[in-house]
Amino acid sequence: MDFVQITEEQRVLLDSVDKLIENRIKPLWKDYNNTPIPKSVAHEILGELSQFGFIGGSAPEDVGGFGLSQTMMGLLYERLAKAFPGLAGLTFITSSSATRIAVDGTDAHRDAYLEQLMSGQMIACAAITEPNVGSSPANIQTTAKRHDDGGWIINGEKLWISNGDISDICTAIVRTGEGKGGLSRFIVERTDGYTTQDIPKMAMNEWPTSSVHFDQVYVPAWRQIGDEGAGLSSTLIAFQTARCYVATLSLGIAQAALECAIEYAKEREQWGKRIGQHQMIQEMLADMATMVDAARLLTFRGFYLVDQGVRCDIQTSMAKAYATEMAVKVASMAVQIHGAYGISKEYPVERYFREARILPIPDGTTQIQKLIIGRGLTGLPAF
Amino acid sequence: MDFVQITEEQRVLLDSVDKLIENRIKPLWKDYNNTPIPKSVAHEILGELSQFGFIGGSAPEDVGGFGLSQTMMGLLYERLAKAFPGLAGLTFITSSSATRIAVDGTDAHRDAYLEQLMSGQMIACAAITEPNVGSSPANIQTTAKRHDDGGWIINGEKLWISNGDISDICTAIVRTGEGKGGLSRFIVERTDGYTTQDIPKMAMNEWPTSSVHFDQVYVPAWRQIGDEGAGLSSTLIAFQTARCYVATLSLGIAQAALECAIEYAKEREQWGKRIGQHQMIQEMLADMATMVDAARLLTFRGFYLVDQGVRCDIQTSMAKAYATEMAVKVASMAVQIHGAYGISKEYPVERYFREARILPIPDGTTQIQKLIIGRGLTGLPAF
Amino acid sequence: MEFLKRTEEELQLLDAVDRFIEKRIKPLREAYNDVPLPKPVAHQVLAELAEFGYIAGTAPESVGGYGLSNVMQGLLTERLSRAFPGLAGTAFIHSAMTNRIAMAGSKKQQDTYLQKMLNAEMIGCGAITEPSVGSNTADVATRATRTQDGWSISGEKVWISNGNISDIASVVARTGEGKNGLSRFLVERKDGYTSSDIPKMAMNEWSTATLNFNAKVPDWRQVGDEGKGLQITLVGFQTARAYVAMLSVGIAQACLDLAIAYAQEREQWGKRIAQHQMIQEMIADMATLTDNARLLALRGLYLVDQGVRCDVQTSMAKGYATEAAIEVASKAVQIHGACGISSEFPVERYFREARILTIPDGTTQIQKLIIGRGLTGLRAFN
Amino acid sequence: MEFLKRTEEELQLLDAVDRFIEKRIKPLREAYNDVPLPKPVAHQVLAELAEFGYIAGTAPESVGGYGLSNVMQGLLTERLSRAFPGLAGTAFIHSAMTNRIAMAGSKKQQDTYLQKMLNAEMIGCGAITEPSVGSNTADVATRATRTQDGWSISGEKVWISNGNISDIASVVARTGEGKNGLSRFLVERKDGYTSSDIPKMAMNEWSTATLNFNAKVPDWRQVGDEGKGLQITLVGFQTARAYVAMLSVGIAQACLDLAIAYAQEREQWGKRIAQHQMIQEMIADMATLTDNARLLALRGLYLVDQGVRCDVQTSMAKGYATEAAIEVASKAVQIHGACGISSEFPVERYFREARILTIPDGTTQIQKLIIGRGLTGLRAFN
Repeated sequence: MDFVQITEEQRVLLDSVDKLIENRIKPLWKDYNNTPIPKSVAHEILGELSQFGFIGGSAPEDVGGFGLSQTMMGLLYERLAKAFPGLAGLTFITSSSATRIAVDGTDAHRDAYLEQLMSGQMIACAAITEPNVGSSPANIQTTAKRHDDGGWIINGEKLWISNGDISDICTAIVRTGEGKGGLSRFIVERTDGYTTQDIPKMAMNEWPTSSVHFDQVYVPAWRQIGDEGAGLSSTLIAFQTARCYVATLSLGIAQAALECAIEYAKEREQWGKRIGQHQMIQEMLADMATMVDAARLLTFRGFYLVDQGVRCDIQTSMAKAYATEMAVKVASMAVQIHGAYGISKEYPVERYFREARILPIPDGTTQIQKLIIGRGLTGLPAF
Repeated sequence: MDFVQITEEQRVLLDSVDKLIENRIKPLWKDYNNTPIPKSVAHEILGELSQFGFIGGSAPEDVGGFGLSQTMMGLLYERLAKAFPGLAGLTFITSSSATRIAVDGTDAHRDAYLEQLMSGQMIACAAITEPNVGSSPANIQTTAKRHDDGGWIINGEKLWISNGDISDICTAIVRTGEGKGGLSRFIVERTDGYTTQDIPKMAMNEWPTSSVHFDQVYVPAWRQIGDEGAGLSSTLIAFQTARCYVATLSLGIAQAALECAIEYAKEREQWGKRIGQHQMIQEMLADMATMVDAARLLTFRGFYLVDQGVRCDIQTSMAKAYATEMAVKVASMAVQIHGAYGISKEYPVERYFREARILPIPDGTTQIQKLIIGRGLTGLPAF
Repeated sequence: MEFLKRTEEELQLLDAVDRFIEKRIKPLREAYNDVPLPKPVAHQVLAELAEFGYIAGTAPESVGGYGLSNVMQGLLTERLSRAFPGLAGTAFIHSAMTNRIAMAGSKKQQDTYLQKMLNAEMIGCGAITEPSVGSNTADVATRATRTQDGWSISGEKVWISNGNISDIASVVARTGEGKNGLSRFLVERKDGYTSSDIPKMAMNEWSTATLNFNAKVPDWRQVGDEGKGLQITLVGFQTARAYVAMLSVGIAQACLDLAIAYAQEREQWGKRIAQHQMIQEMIADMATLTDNARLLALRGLYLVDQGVRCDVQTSMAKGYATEAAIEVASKAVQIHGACGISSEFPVERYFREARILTIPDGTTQIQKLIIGRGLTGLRAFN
Repeated sequence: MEFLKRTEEELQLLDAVDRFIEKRIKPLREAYNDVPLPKPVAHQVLAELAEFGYIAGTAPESVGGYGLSNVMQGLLTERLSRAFPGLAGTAFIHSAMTNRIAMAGSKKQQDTYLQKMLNAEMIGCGAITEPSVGSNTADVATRATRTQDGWSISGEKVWISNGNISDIASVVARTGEGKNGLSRFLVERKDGYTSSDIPKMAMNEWSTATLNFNAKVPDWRQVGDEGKGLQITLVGFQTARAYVAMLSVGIAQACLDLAIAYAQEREQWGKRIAQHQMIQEMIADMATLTDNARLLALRGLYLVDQGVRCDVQTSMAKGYATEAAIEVASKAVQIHGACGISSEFPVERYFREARILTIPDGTTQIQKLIIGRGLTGLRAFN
């Protein structure tokens, strides 16, 4: 990222991260190939990552964070995603829950969860989507009803919840009243009794996507985050940041695929010369590299604007839509450059291709992002 | 450009430029619609632009420049290109000649030409391409032969020379010896006897593209720039910067087309609502805006790297290839959003579309840029 | 392909057309470069084209036609468009009008106009679109009001192809409320309409005009039943889309031919540029786009010939072929390098011409909504 | 379209096939999800498919075939691929081998193998590609050396479709130097070859294997003349490309059908998602891509039926259709949202399957170079 200025201190941190990734993360990427990471392994590796700021690193130092900028977090995550995208996703979801609790939570919340989350001892998930809700959280049907003792009883089902099956705690948006303003947010512990089930998918099964079931789950009153009815609004703010992180996952995948393709093009021979000397191969590499860089610049502009505290839903939607679609194209071209090896399990590019295809879907599909951008540009909604 | 930090002083300069453009340049854009700007008008307007740094602004202050960064120059040119792309091109060619003379020239060259160029009194062109040369300057056939008095006699034809027909001086690359190292550069004045002819083109005829003829043209010895045989190498360095400027022209066009499309989408009604409320229109606007921003980020990264003095042929080729192709797509979508009005002469978008289509050709076609990127990535040439 | 197998007679016609285009049309192409075709020239050349079937080719022989299939007519259109797209457009519109009178006109209408249109003594246009209507014909505001002995028609029509050289217009006007309140009338210029050309990016040879109606016409000029004006139009749209697709195929094929010839000649880095992989890739993509477009368009025309409903298929043809032609023409410009943007070479003109055709007869976006509605049974507009 | 007009008999066959696929193939599709089809199952189902013409459909009735046109065979292939692409691939390869013996085999070869292949007692594969060869068949290194009573064949072949379930392989091996030093042999597994499957991203039901030859075969197993091994192959390539295109058409059509059904059912923001313009746009684009691919593939097969050279046209079909299927499948995933990437819905599997097919039988890039060479007469490779 030629365009982002970093300090000497940041450089030292990034160098240490590079070492961790080389020695620790890359072997894991091979070990857990499209199979769920066991919970014990996940706890351990999150514990190691947390020391470098991967979890809640952007939270203020007084609550145990590192006070890192989102830009710096982006640089960390791009590295992790390049080596192991599914793990980067798993970590990011935990990190964003930690950040939410640090920023929006009460002292009691922070005391109870923050240290455990930021040290990797607890894994978090955020439960918003429901079977018939899609991108329209206002239609949420999971309910929390007041118990006599002031606590709440939660009933309902959440779907497509990242980290669900491996989670220890879950921040859930549930209905406590009517309409858009009737949504509240609660911290629910696994021991409270929510159950989860993994949904197998085309790729990145290392990173569980799950259904989460609440069947008469009791949570005490102190676990509510923010005011009753404020569930949705505080979540919408986090969307901007989340889009940049998903874009970063795509960036990592695309960069890894590009590097594989360059290596392969330099080695493989065809018609008496290395295939990198064929114009059509160079054209593909040039297109790939240009798209990767364009996506990187859009993504880090997004982080930069988040750091500035300005509203940037247009810019972060651009980053998410462009980067996730870009990675599908780049990974597909990497497969193509590898020829038959590209579709074999022997080389990593087929895995990158499947992983890349996941990301234009979550956190708002490409189509939703475009409608957000379009609304921002015209001032008119088309949905 | 959210990502570029500018100083208060720079902000003041940009604001004054905005006023000049509004009052002075926009009317000109209407007056000279695909017809050559008369030489007298060009001199006058270049004189005005020069006061804001548009000509040789990046040259050091001790030779009359403003010491502006290329990034700052890029911000200036993006504004000019958005209002009048052909004029931006005409100005840029003069500016880059002035910069070359300031940087590579002798004191005699600077004394003779710099003030006149930087005040708009002289218009320059740079003559490299020849009928059978294309992107391969090593094949240049125009010759300079030593005259008895130590001067040179130039013979030959140059083709596709920007500014040629309106130029007062011409820096020409000509052959003084064999092979790649046998090329030298001379400053030739119009009064020395070179002749020019405009080549009509699809758009941007305001900005002449010409053939330049040297028929026994005598130039004195002091007009040589750099050492004999150093013609090509000093030119190649300038290519990096030039690519960013061409990208900036495309950016300006695309941004203008995007703004027209947004305005139109907000006003025009169809099926009982404004067309901006139709999803397919919003999708086009979102794609356009994303591509414009990606191109802007790639372009300004290029300027930034040029400012850092590092080699950046990969990055500037990315900027040139992506931005120029982007502008064709964006302008075409702007036409499409305008429907029948889009192809009519009544709205400006058909003009933007034709102008945009010019720019993937000069200063190295998109294909050449891709081969430069591919060579940089693989270390292997495919041409 | 079977539908490309031509009878001996058809092959002879195509050969004759090729010769005619070479001798007569190509010089015209040079003579009228993006300037309106003068009306006398238009009358003359349309009359000559009529002899090859361009005007009433598909009409039955009983009314002066040639009984050609629409597939065959499409092949004729492609050939003419390759050489001179704007003229092919002019002929197509005049032909569509002529055919409509031949098919839907009353005896009196046929007796009065058919011969004059067949020999291009009169040039026709179809006047539907209005300033605030776009592709939504139901919103037509031009009114036809009953007079003692006929109708008084007033209103403004825009973007009317052939408008400025037309002698007669087939006008959709409002005679009642709503969708079923539209009727169609034949209005002669001397009945009271005026026209003015709208300058455009390219194809100014082919008039696109604003028409102002302040006309009185006798009763017998109404075409079809009152209130059925729109119905006739919708059927015509299907066919028109396939022909516009063929105009684009002609442009694409011309660009492909030019690009191949240039790539075979031009040298760079010591070899012909056609020997560079990226050039061959562009040529291969161009050829595939062009063949796709032609196959879709011919399938559409074939289905029209079969008399079956084919709005999905003809919308595919129109949407795809017009976009493909832009892509093909743009690649042709690119292969030509600097020569590609020069007005001294033909490709920049084809490129601008190609850009026009994604707009008329329903934009690409409209075609997609028609296809989507056909496939899902659900509307995403209105 | 005329070439889609089927005889009554053909229509009956297609109907029967549809019923068979519904009952027999769809359950198989579910049972073998990205795991190799066990050899006994393959023998059984290929024998059943043979009765519908899938194996020797285009062979003359005299040698046990059905005398179907390649166009008709292509339609059969599309139907099977829609339901189960990997099985359609398996059948296609076995069929190609069977046809080759039927067309180019000696009397003795036909007598020995044809019946066993027609009833799928033996499964065939074609062994051409080698590790460092790619699509450049002239570099084959597998050697066939003369022995007293025949040939000794040794070498490695890679990416051999059907390899791991094959009983017999048609092997291209070197018997001399250069391009004309290649010959073709029928080698049975028991003559001495072993195989191992190469796991891949999708379609593991359809074996792709490495074959190691250390085999002795008698003289009569040579197919065609010595030194003509490549020539037979190049002719086969042309046809194979059109069939691979049809495999992709099947995948694309399946995805289109699934996407339409989903879009008609699923609701968002109070309406069916098919009522959103961006969804309709995707569906319209998918349908157009699919129809283009089918038209190009059928034209290719039609030209094969005519016996004319059609490498440009079949390369267009293969290059376009395989890329189009990826695009169509990716849009189907997108329309399904989160369900699209879930293994519980069928589209993610089709998407991975589609991604395979731009590689075998010449990558998209190779197809473009073939098209470019055909159009310009100049080579941009070698």
